[in-house]
Amino acid sequence: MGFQLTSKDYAEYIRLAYQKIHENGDYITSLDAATGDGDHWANLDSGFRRLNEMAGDLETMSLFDEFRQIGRTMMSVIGGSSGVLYGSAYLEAAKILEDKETIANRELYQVLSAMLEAIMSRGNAKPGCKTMIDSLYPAVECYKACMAEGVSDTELLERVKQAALDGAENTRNMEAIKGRASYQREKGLGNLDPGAVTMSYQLEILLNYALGKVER
Amino acid sequence: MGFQLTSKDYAEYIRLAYQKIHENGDYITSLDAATGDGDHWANLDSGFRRLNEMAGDLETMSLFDEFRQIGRTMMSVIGGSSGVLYGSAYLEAAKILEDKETIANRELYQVLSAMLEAIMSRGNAKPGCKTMIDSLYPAVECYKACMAEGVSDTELLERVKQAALDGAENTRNMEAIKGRASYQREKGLGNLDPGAVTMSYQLEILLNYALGKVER
Amino acid sequence: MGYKLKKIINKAENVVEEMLHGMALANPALIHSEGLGVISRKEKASKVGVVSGGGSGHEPAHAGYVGKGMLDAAVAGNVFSSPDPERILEGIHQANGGKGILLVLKNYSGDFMNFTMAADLSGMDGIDVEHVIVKDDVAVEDSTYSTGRRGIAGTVLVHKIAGARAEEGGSLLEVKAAAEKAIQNLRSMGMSMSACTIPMIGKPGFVLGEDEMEIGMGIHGEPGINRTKIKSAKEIAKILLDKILDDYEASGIEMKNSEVALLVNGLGATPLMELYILNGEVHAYLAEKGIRIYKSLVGNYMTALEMAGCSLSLLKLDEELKKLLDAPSEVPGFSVSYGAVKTCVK
Amino acid sequence: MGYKLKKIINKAENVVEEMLHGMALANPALIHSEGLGVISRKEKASKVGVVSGGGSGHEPAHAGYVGKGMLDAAVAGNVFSSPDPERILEGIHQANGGKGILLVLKNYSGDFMNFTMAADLSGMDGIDVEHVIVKDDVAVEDSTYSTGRRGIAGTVLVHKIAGARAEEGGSLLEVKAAAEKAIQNLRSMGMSMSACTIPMIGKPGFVLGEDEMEIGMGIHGEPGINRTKIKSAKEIAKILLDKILDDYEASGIEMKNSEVALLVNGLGATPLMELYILNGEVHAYLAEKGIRIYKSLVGNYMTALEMAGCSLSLLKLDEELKKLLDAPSEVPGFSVSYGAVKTCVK
Ligand SMILES: Nc1ncnc2c1ncn2[C@@H]1O[C@H](COP(=O)(O)OP(=O)(O)O)[C@@H](O)[C@H]1O
Ligand SMILES: Nc1ncnc2c1ncn2[C@@H]1O[C@H](COP(=O)(O)OP(=O)(O)O)[C@@H](O)[C@H]1O
Ligand SMILES: [Mg+2]
Ligand SMILES: [Mg+2]
Ligand SMILES: [Mg+2]
Ligand SMILES: [Mg+2]
Repeated sequence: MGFQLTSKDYAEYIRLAYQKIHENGDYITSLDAATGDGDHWANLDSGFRRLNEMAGDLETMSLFDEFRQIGRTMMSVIGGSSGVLYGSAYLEAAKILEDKETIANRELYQVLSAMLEAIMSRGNAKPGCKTMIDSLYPAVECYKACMAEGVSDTELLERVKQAALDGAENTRNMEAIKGRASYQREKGLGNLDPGAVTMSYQLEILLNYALGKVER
Repeated sequence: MGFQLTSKDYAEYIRLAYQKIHENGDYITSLDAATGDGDHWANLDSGFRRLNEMAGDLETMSLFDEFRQIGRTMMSVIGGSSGVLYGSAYLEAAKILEDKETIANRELYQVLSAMLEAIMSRGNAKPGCKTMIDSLYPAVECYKACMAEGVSDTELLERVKQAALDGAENTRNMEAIKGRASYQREKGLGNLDPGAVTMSYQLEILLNYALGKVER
Repeated sequence: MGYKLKKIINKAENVVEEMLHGMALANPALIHSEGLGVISRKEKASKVGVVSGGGSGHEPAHAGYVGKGMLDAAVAGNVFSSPDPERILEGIHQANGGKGILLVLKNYSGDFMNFTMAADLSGMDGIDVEHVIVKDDVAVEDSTYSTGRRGIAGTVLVHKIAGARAEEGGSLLEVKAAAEKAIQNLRSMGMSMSACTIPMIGKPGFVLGEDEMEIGMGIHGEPGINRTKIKSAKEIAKILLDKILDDYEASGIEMKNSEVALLVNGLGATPLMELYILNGEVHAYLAEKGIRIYKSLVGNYMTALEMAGCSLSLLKLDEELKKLLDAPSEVPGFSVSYGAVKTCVK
Repeated sequence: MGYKLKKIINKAENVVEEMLHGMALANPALIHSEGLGVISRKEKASKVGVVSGGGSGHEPAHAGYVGKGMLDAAVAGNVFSSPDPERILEGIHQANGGKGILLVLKNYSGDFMNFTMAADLSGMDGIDVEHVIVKDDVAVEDSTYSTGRRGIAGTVLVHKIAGARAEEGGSLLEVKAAAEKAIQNLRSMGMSMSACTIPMIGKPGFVLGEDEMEIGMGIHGEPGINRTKIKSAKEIAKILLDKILDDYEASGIEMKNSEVALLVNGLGATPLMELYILNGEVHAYLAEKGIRIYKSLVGNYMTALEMAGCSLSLLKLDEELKKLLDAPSEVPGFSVSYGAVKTCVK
């Protein structure tokens, strides 16, 4: 009972996340075209493409180095707002993983919390501003609750995944506040936030991957 | 028998010429639009409008001063190519009229010859290049011939006027050479040259005016 | 797509790097950090380094202001998109003379996040980094890419002030204070008459009617205050200046009898002829208001690709700002009607 | 009509005077002879006066080149139309330092007639006037407004050379000889991607298809050599340079291993970004041909209102021309990537 993700597992996750993101190009682009400047998928996809190419190297690194490398790469290849936000997230999360060989239940929580904190402090946004935070924040909150309740790893991972997906879905009725004009706030109404959706993709793939690793 | 044009007569001629030019705006503009840049009438009309305003002053001057004034005004108000050509013409013709009180038969010939010469030397064009010269040159040639034949002033003035008008008409079948691109030379074919037409207007009005002054 | 766009380019994805390459070739005093979007001074100085940057498409901003007396490095992102922290770190590195670095940002969220991230990272390397944020555009309170006011052409004057203060040996905090003073006294506003096309996107970002202009539009085509029929130069001067002057008043800055630097900025496709006509109207209107123009700069200082339109910026001057504005500078972009006539006169 | 045009103007008939007025306001070293279309240096010098001019709409040409080390006066006609002799006389008068006047003309029949008429008239006033005619455009042999080749952006380099020679005290014939040498060694060619609108006319002078460019078009929209689909920066550089280099060869001027000044000129609406990309391609292509670029100038030097497009000019240099090119100058328009970086460095 429990899961242990190595740096090799994380590299594998990156490959799977790239596939998922890459397959949803038109959809994500249309979301950003509706509420932003339309480049979110192109940005993210090029970042993950690069990571996918590097995956062979990544799996040979320590988790600490791997996360730092992912962070630097996302920062510079994704670019724009989401690049620096993901970059900050990974560089912050790396600190948790110094000297760690694997990511188990507890570390995964710390990693996701650290990412959330980094994103919130870098971008100065809160839950409810219709951003990627609106997928990650409920996931982290759910994680915390599950740990307090002491549910099984499998149930925890399933519930956290669902929270991330629901969180993205809930951006539909939010007004955009960050990175958008006030007069355009209503513009987002009825549309999902692209950054929240791609965040939920990554969490979905990661949590599914962890689910596959849970020893029963 | 004979005519004598004073500076007052010449000012009166200017008024009449302005009327004639002013009335033919659309026609002349369409000619220049077909073969040039479309501004010939606007240029010439503004020059003559100014002269028309100045006519009261002009009629008080000596012929010499009057021609110099007309030349300077045409030069600066008409502008473009035709302004400087008419300016040169009048400044050159003024020299003939130094110390003259009137323009009679002989002086009129000298004035027109001087104008022709000035225009040809300033613009470096010859008869047959589809320019204003093609109205003035045949008029001057005809004048010379009439003087050699010794015809009456009335007949002379009538024949010179006709030569000017025919000359303008003959530009229809000429290729434009001056002030136009070689590849545009044929462009003029079938069209009258606007500068030749407005030159013929001026000569027509001037010679008609002189005809009215012939003492029988 | 590619070069079927009506632009003199090769591949749309390479425009920024190729531009910076061509720029360094034209300016032997500058170097281009290949692949990293950075233009910096070849001759390094032991002084505070002033670094600016942002999305490309605003040329001559920002690289055109690199040189003696202004910026030490400029960092270029893709067209209308913030440079990433890696590039900004390269800019900081190139500008580092051991006395600290001032980052001059325009207030766009992407720029803010990327520049402050780079500042955090270089803090770890032991480099002192401070930043100032220019928010000179009085048109709108929040915008497509900004929380709070946008930074636009007036930023160039901040480059000049900060660069001059650094050149004369000011400490990091002194340079920052000079920049802050300029920012406090700076107001701008623009208008646009046509759209522009980001090479990678290949079609215009918006459409304006044949006889329309948009007041207050941003330098990325972000919406402004309102669209109106095209107006005369005189009316345009009045609309933009009234809003700017009201804003000074709202901030409690008295403008009557003051002296200002004026920047009449073209957005790219507007001929100098029109900018000079506008300059004449601005002079007349400010004279009416009792405001003296100490210096006017007229030209393309911060563009939006091939957008037609303009912006006006005023910088209220005191003796210190005047002196810094007048200090010599040697940069490619800061010159039309100014560098040459005034700054270069020794 | 009037200002319903999409231009920042007041009345179309006043654009030239209002522009010159606004320009003099921005440049305290210049004065504007009101109503006469002339911009001249405030500080008069006892030296040969260099005067240029022509139709307006080519800003910063010609008034932007008035100042120490270049022109003493520039005479502006209406948009795309020669100034009249009265105005040119005013220019000659303003530039007259008692040592004679050199008129630098571009080869258009209107300019030729008006400038030579003015020269004749001022000859009567006892002023020595010489003229040179720039015909740098290798595109076409005759054109809408010229018998023989047109004069285009390379003219700016002639201003620089003649101005520098006059500034260093050359006699009228020496200044003329320097200008002639520059003209002999100068070749240019351009291309256009969009039309422009003369304010008084109010509609574009021609139409180019959505994906078309015209090679060899003149700076008044005069037809060039051919229309083609839009090409890459690399191809454009090659097309223009090949024709220029062929022309040098046809005149028996050996270019291999020579040094040149390069002018990458924008026609008005083409962003600096594109000009720099083109500059990179020109450098690469000339390097292939064994031609060394001594100096490159990139920017809007001689425009055609808001036309999109560019021209390239090469000036083959010898030691004298290099020295004159490098001589200091203080003018509003001759600076982007040059005046500032090179000329102003003392
Ligand atoms: N300040 C912020 N905090 C958190 N997330 C943000 C912030 N600003 C933008 N985002 C997220 O980034 C997404 C857009 O990313 P992207 O399109 O790649 O960058 P850009 O906005 O620079 O074009 C948004 O959908 C939103 O989820
Ligand atoms: N070199 C020349 N010699 C004589 N007449 C000329 C010459 N060039 C042009 N013209 C005349 O000028 C007329 C055009 O005048 P206008 O339209 O006013 O000037 P521009 O050609 O400068 O626009 C032509 O129709 C022609 O008759
Ligand atoms: Mg986006
Ligand atoms: Mg973006
Ligand atoms: Mg005409
Ligand atoms: Mg004309």
